[in-house]
Amino acid sequence: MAISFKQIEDKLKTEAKGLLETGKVSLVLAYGKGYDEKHPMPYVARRPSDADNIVFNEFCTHNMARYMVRYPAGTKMAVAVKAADSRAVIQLIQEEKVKREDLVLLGIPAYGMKNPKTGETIDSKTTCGLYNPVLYDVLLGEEVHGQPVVSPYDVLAQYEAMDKEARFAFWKKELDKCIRCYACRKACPMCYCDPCFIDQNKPKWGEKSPESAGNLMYHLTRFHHLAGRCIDCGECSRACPVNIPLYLFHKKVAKDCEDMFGQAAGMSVEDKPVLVNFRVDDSDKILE
Amino acid sequence: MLKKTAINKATELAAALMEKGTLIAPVKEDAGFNFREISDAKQVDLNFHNTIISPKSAFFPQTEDFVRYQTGKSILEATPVELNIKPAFLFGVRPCDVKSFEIMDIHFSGTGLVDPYWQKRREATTVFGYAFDLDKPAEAEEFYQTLGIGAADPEGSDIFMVKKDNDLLMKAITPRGEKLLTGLNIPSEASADDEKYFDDTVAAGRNFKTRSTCVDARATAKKFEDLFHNTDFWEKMSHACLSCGACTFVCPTCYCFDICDETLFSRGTRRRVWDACMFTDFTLEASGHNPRTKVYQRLRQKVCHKYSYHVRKYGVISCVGCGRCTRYCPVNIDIFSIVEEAVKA
Amino acid sequence: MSFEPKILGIACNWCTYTGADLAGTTRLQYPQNLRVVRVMCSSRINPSFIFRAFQLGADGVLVGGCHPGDCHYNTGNLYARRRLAVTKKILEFSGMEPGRFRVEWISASEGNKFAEVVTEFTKQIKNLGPQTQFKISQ
Amino acid sequence: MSSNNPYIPMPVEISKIIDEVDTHDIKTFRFTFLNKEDGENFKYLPGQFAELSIYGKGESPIGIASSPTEPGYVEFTVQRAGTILPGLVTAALHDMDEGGKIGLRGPLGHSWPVEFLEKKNIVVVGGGFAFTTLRSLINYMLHQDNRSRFGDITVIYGARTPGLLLYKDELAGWGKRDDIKTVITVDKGDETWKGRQGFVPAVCKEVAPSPNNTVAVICGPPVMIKFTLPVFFELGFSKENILTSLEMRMKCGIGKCGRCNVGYKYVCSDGPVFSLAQLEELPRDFW
Repeated sequence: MAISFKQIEDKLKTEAKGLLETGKVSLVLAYGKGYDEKHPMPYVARRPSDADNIVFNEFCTHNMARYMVRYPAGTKMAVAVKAADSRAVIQLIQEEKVKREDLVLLGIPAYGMKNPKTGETIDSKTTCGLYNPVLYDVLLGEEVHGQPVVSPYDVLAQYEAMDKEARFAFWKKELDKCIRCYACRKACPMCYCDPCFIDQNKPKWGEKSPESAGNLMYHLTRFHHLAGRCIDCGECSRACPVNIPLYLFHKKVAKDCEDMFGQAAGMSVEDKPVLVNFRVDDSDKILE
Repeated sequence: MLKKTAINKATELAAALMEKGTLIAPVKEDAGFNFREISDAKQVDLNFHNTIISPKSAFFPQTEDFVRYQTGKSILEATPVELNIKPAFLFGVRPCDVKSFEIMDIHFSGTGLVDPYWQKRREATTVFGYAFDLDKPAEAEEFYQTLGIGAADPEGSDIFMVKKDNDLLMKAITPRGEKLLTGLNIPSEASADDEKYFDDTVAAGRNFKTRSTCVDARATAKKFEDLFHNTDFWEKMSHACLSCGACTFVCPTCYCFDICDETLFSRGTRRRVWDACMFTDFTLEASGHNPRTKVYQRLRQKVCHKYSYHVRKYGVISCVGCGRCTRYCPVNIDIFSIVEEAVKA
Repeated sequence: MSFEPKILGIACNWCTYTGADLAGTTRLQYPQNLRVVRVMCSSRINPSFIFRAFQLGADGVLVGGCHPGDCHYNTGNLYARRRLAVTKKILEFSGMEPGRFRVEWISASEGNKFAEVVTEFTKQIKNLGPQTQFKISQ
Repeated sequence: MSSNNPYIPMPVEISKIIDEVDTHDIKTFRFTFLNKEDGENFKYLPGQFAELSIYGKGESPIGIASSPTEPGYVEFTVQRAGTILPGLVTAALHDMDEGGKIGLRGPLGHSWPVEFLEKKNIVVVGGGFAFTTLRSLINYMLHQDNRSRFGDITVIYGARTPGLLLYKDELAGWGKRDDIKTVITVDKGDETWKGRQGFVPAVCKEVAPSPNNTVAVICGPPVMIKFTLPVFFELGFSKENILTSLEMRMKCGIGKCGRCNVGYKYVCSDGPVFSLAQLEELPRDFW
């Protein structure tokens, strides 16, 4: 069964229009036209007539959960969410950045999404590999079943198998490319600190110039800050103008957190993020 | 003077240039091409469309050391970092990027106090322009035609290169280029046929199609001035914007920088680092006052700076239509579409 | 000259730091490679401290806290346990030798244990040699 | 700044520190140049600023508070700053003692247009600790060589509390002179305060001189400027005769780093002094 993007787009338009007309929400976060078909853009519909501008196709990869924290608390909004995006919403609810009752989640079941820059199909290698949103109010389409279920962590095997020197060399090479445009943190739905630790000047955690030392500090700390929170949407890597595979490190940390604490990020609104939680019977083995 | 060399002999040409000074040329990296200082002539790779980071970094590197100091010691012991600039060759710059150097010259060395770093590097560097491949259509992001820049404009280059089948035609445009080209014995003399091909390419380049809209610098500047207070317009344009610095860092005409002191234990360096007007703390004053807290204000600043303020201050639009900002924008914001909308509005 | 590592110790005020005091007052011998920084609780340790310590040239980092259940603030070290476990994994995946970072629970009465841990850890770091991966070269 | 590189500061020494206010977070620093020729080349007029530079901390643009009529030194009145991000330079400066050495780049920007002010009456309006460059201007105009070049001088100066008034001795001195009218106001007085109470815009409305051949020179926190400019406009001052000084985050101070860009102007190199007429040409991107 192939996904009908057109059908999703139509439903998205109808839902958005209805929600805006009834005043149930004041804005709908979805996708709109970009400069060409292959490059749609995140879009905010505020009036019922705006709903006609909504598009959805296989290039609509952006995580709309990123934009929720931009609006004042209490803003009623509808958000178009794909699988990973819905996990981001759940995670933000857990972190009390948004309230469930303020949101209408328009769930989009989809696979075969494509990276607008490279045209490659996005699969479990760079994202969490789920097809259906975890949480939604309206499902635009039918749940996807029968697609191969692949662990999002499979891609890590070759990096875990590297010896530590090779792995260090790999990360050094990758992180040295960083130009510190901060597209990764700005594209990330979970990065909402203001100011970000790297912009603080007292203490000054790391160098601002794009050289090895500052880059390592910025990225390692960012990986840590996203531990147990990263929902593996892969937006950081797609946003990166110099193609640093940040998703690999995020996946590794997510996998370790899942192994150690038995909970994946953004799967249930009842959960607490693993690093602001503990169990008395956590094993000391995790420190070994 | 027109000379030619086989493209597969570009390595020899590179080696010859490296003997005369520093060579900066496109290098293939895993994310794409970038201008790099060449250490091995084989690295030079002309099979590129355009680079990720613009060649402005050859004159205005992302970090530039000003002073080395020691904390706890007197300021008198701080030592300015001397610019040790050798003759350099910037090889394979696309015509739109060459144009960006002229725009940046006005800002850095043409008005007010002269920026010694930019000026000295500029003076020491011979620029080899390189025409776009006219057999292939322009990429969707590009719009240099809008700004009156051809795909094979030799102006601004010291030596301009055009690809002809498997040959590279090289023409000296300035006396400096003439002198260099005379002294190089790698390329051979070109035939009259080649001359014609070169001139035809330049002419064809002027009509080469990219995205295009009617942009008159003065009129556009005025248009944006009038649009400044149209918050609806700017909010509409910016609702996708993430406020990252990708567009400004890849841009050939963005010049904003930060001056920061980086200290490790007691030793430190005062250096300038590229900064971006898209960052939240760009205009955050120590008092806590920040005139541009909202995303739309920052995007407006960027677009208006290029298309309005710069025209009023320096007389030219500070954009060359290379399309990098659009290509590397994580959310596909397209400055051309914004300009188009504004002209229509 | 033999390699004398620089080891950063971050010790919680109530247990490990007092344990270190006890080791001192009971005149237990242990290597002098450890520079101890006192914090109020192991959960006060920002993982960036550890990354930064390695960048500034530490050859090893030893974190000491109260035994789980004994935290002066009841639950601080239970949070720290999770957080530092993640730090360890991140260091490992970035390619740093895993032996350079260690967390130990040492109570105020365990002067002996403190001396033993420091001795053993120092020996281990000596075997690993100088840490060069993260260190910022000047 | 160094002669061949505008980014390199000149070394100066703190020769005097004056604690200005009762909250002890505003001090006036007097600097003398360590290289004699730097001092000789440092020619400035009231209203210009300079970058105070402390290696390891950074640079801060601060208005020059001394008058060029006081040769041999320059003074800056500096508040310990920082709300969202701490101000490293001002904090380091406040922790320094006399004899400390720092760097200075300047003079930068445009001054109050003293030639334009000649033969005119002048009303100087200051608020809070932005009074510094106005003090420079007043002392410049009051100097015996210059006083005759200017008409009547009225000073309206407001601070939040009496303790926060800067240059208390000088204020008292001006109050005794008959060639300058001084009006001091505080937002809220205390038991010893016998002067005026009220916000600067309201006081201006009350005591401002006739707009005839008069120029208003206004400097203060953004919110004060915002409300004071229209007052003078309503009083009949022409837009060309209302002058103010903008503040904006700066780094290079010489119009290169792009940070203080407002419209087609750079506040550092094209300003910081603007007339209301000029301001109205700029997009409202500075408040």
